[in-house]
Amino acid sequence: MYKVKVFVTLRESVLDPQGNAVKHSLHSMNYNEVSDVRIGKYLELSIEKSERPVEEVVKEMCERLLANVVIEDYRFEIEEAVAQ
Amino acid sequence: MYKVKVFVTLRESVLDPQGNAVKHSLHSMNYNEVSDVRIGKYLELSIEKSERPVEEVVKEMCERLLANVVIEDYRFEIEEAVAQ
Amino acid sequence: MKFAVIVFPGSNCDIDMYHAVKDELGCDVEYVWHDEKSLDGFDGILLPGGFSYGDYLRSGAIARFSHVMKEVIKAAEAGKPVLGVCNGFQILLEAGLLPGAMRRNESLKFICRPVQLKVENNQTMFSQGYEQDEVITIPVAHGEGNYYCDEVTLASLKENNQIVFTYHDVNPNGSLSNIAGITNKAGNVLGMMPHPERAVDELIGGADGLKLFQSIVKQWRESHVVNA
Amino acid sequence: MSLMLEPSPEQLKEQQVYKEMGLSDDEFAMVEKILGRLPNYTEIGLFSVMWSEHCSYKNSKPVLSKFPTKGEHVLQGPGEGAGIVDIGDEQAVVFKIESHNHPSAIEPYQGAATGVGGIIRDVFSMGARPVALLNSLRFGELDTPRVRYLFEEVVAGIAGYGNCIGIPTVGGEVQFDASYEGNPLVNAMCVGLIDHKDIKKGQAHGVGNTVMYVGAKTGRDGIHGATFASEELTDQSEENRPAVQVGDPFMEKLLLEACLELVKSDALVGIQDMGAAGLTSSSAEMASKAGSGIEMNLDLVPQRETGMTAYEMMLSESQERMLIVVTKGREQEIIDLFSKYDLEAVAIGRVTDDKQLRLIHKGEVVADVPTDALAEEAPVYHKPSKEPAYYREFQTMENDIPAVDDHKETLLSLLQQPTIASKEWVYDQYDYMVRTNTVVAPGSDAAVIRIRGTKKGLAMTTDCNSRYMYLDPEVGGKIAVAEAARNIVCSGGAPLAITDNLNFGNPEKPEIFWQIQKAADGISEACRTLNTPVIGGNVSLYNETNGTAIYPTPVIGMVGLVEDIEHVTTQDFKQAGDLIYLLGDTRAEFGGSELQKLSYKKIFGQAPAIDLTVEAAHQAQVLTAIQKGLLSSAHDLAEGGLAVAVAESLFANQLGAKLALTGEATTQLFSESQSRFLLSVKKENKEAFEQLTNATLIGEVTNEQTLEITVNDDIVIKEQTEVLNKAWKGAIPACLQK
Ligand SMILES: Nc1ncnc2c1ncn2[C@@H]1O[C@H](COP(=O)(O)OP(=O)(O)O)[C@@H](O)[C@H]1O
Ligand SMILES: [Mg+2]
Repeated sequence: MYKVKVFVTLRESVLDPQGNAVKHSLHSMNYNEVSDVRIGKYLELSIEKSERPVEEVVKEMCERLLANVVIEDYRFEIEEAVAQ
Repeated sequence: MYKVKVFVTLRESVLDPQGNAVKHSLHSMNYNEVSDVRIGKYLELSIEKSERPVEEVVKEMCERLLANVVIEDYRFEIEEAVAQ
Repeated sequence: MKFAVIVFPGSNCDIDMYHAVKDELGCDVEYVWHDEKSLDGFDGILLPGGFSYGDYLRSGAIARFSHVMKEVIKAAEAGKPVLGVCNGFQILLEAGLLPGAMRRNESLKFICRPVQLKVENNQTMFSQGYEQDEVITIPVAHGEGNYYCDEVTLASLKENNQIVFTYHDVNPNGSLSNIAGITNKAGNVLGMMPHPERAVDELIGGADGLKLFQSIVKQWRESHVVNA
Repeated sequence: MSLMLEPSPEQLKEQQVYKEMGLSDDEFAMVEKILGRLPNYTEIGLFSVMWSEHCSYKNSKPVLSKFPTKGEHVLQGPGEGAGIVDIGDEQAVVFKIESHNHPSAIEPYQGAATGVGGIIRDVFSMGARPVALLNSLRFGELDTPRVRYLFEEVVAGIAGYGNCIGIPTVGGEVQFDASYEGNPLVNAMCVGLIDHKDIKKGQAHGVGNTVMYVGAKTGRDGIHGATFASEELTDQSEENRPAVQVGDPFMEKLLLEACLELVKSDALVGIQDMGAAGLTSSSAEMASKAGSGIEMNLDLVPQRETGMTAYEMMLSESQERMLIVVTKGREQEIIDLFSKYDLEAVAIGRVTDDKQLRLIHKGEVVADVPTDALAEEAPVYHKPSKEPAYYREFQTMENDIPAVDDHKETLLSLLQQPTIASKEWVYDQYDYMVRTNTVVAPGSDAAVIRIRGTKKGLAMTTDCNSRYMYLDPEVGGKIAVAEAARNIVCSGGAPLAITDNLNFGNPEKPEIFWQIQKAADGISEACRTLNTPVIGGNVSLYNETNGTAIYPTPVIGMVGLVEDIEHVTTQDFKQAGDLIYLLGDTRAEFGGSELQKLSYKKIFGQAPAIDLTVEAAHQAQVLTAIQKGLLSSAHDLAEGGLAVAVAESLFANQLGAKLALTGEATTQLFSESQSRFLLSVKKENKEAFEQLTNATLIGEVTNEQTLEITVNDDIVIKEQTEVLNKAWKGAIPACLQK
């Protein structure tokens, strides 16, 4: 079993309306020290071992479904979990 | 300057319709090795140094705005960034 | 001419599309379930609005993997008219039939209201019934209609006259260059956020959308007379 | 949670564990007597939810029994998922309203969303296709960040669910008052259409038939939600609350389509949604209504989490689930039907003849209790009632006319009161057009949707002025029904029936119970006079924060029939030259009015008087005039009186109006006297119209885009339509910008 964490973020060149809105809210709450906010997705997947290397599987899932590479970047971390 | 990464995830007993839908979709794409998907938010904040310890500020922002503590848990990582 | 209205789990404007074609346009139309294996026998493909798969993850992201999408791609390649409205547009983007991607509305809120559109190109099979630069009123109803593409793509959309509709006066969602609807290079696939099928009856929301459907039929008839 | 050892029956009794679940000592003794033994933990859990106010109406039953529930067109009154009224052509309309107040106070987005999801299930569990949604909302004043947050999130939650499932949200109301600050109200109403032959009931008939579970899996969410809804909110509520339910409108869309296919199958015997008290109430009620029993094997219940106990499964309020009973032997058809929609349908039990609800878990009987005891035999309490001192005092007050020195400025201020201001900010977020049947969208009096394939339409509205309710609940109750009917009539509909949502404070306080009784008296009388029976509703009590109750708020949801869609009328003036009439008498009545609140920052005195016979006569005149095609527009006079109603009629078509009134200016402009209508009439219809009604000609629609009002020949208001419009439209967005 693997625990996989996937981070999907908007590409830098793409404006992030949600991040902007949160930044504004934080400023109006007087957190003026916050100079930038970007919001992305965080996915936790549990994946059973299979024949294919898990990196390859995760990368493919990211490219095909989990991220939209037109506007998003992704990265992931894989941990081997101890079976329960 | 700090780079702060905030992870917001749904609490354990709380239903995750998004995660479910993605899991089903992955199965129908034949990624049958995926046994669970949970989807949360990932925020990257840039924060200037101020009088208050940054941990304290981030925790407060999470409690007040970034996470909805009724249904979500959060955790964060703080990195000191080199000024550009 | 016979149309298919593709129904994904979570589509909810399928019935509106169906009635627009059947009752107001007077053409044959059938619902086609997302796991259908063939679209042979249909001359035009309509992808309706709604929340396919709840719009979970990203709108349109999951729907593009359904069986029927392979057939939609085939139909598009064969030159059949393919119209995606709202969620249908989002699916076409995710499927790569149209360039670009959708972001959440700038206001971060769902918006439902009639808006004014400008016809930027009346030389497509979808827009020939309108005057060039005509301003028409069609409703929008979406939370993610903020169209984005990179500069190179935008330049080529402009160069090839692929931008068919833009928002006139007020841009409701922050889309790039006020884009409301675009075609592919070949001009037979149109994606648009506003709902022409909700504007086919004076009683309900005006009738400015009807000409779009009539344009498709006119073009089809002409090409089939020539080919006959 | 699952690892915690459940207390034994003896411990339950000794340590009074039942009290934490909301049962009293007497109630526990009743349970012991019914069973003839001590109940175990699971069993006492079943009783505690079924005997909560939310499920049993133990405090409100004596009041509800006053309502007229029968009528020539009523096919189904209170007692099922939703009420049903015949509309001819073998069709019927199905509707019901329900509250989700406490969940929304804790988690406004999900609370509101799941409220919408729940009421939709009530309607399609009858076999009806939901065709429209409405809501009625109350918040504190928009001047604190918390209230603004609640308001924004509740609206987003309603939008999120309704838009995704694809049922248009066509109407509703929102009011703001300090009494709701800690306890907002979120009432959702759903309207459906059905062919008579498809009507289904929640009954478990036929011994040996199979009980099936369909829809989402069960998790630990919402355990004890019904009990939670039957308590006051306190500062501790945050800790006591059950795991919040998250709605999945996508799942519900699939469930809806599957169930509507299911009701066409003759294998279906009964169907009921798992709402409050989930599996417990659906199984016990279905069996009790059919005079049967049900035995279920809980091991078979689809579970989202591991290690769930019987208690947890039975009390979970996970959303998007239904319980159905099908003819024995035909389970596979049902499984196939649901699997087409990617849904699970699982046989979990059978109908028995012993009138017991018997639950088996891991091979053991974990509960065995009479279904009637759960569903029917909750104790009924006749609470003491006492007239509040404030009421006595208010009744002795003279009608006071607030001092106004600049009527134009006052009108502008009134237009900016959030309760009066445009609600566009709200309904812009609702997909009110999906399914392309919405003929009158939000923004006019009642919404109207057409019925495809006929020339008919349905008009619908929710209404309640809770300030009048507070000053005088009986008069306020009459006004709430009358106002709803007025809105229906203005849109061209004939009122059919109502559903009501009784939102009140703690009924254990005699003054609150008095409010409930008086409101019900007023509602009942108005329903009799206006011929709109009560076909269903919902009760939400204990709406208090730290001991302070909300204003009494019995929301009325009403549906009317538009015989011919051609008759549909809106409130907007249509063209210059039309004559403007006022129907109804204006008196100096300011108790509970917007002007009183604006002037004194509080309300007092008597509510406006209402004569139901006059009301009925005026409504009949307006409806007849509409049906004869004599009216260009019709608008009821409500908050803010005549001046506000006239202003609102100008905006859509950017017209102007010149009015000439006589009498005391403040009264003429801002009084909230009842039973009044603002009507506009084409000049050529003048005579025909005047023969029909006793309305007074007060002015004319103009092209000048200015509102000009003279009283006794003095100009008291002169302002550009655009300025009025900006004030009215901009008010709520401006409040939210702060
Ligand atoms: N205020 C009311 N007026 C009339 N009928 C009511 C009222 N409150 C509840 N009822 C009726 O009592 C029955 C049980 O209500 P309820 O338990 O809320 O239904 P559900 O199980 O669908 O939630 C319903 O038929 C409902 O219409
Ligand atoms: Mg009204």
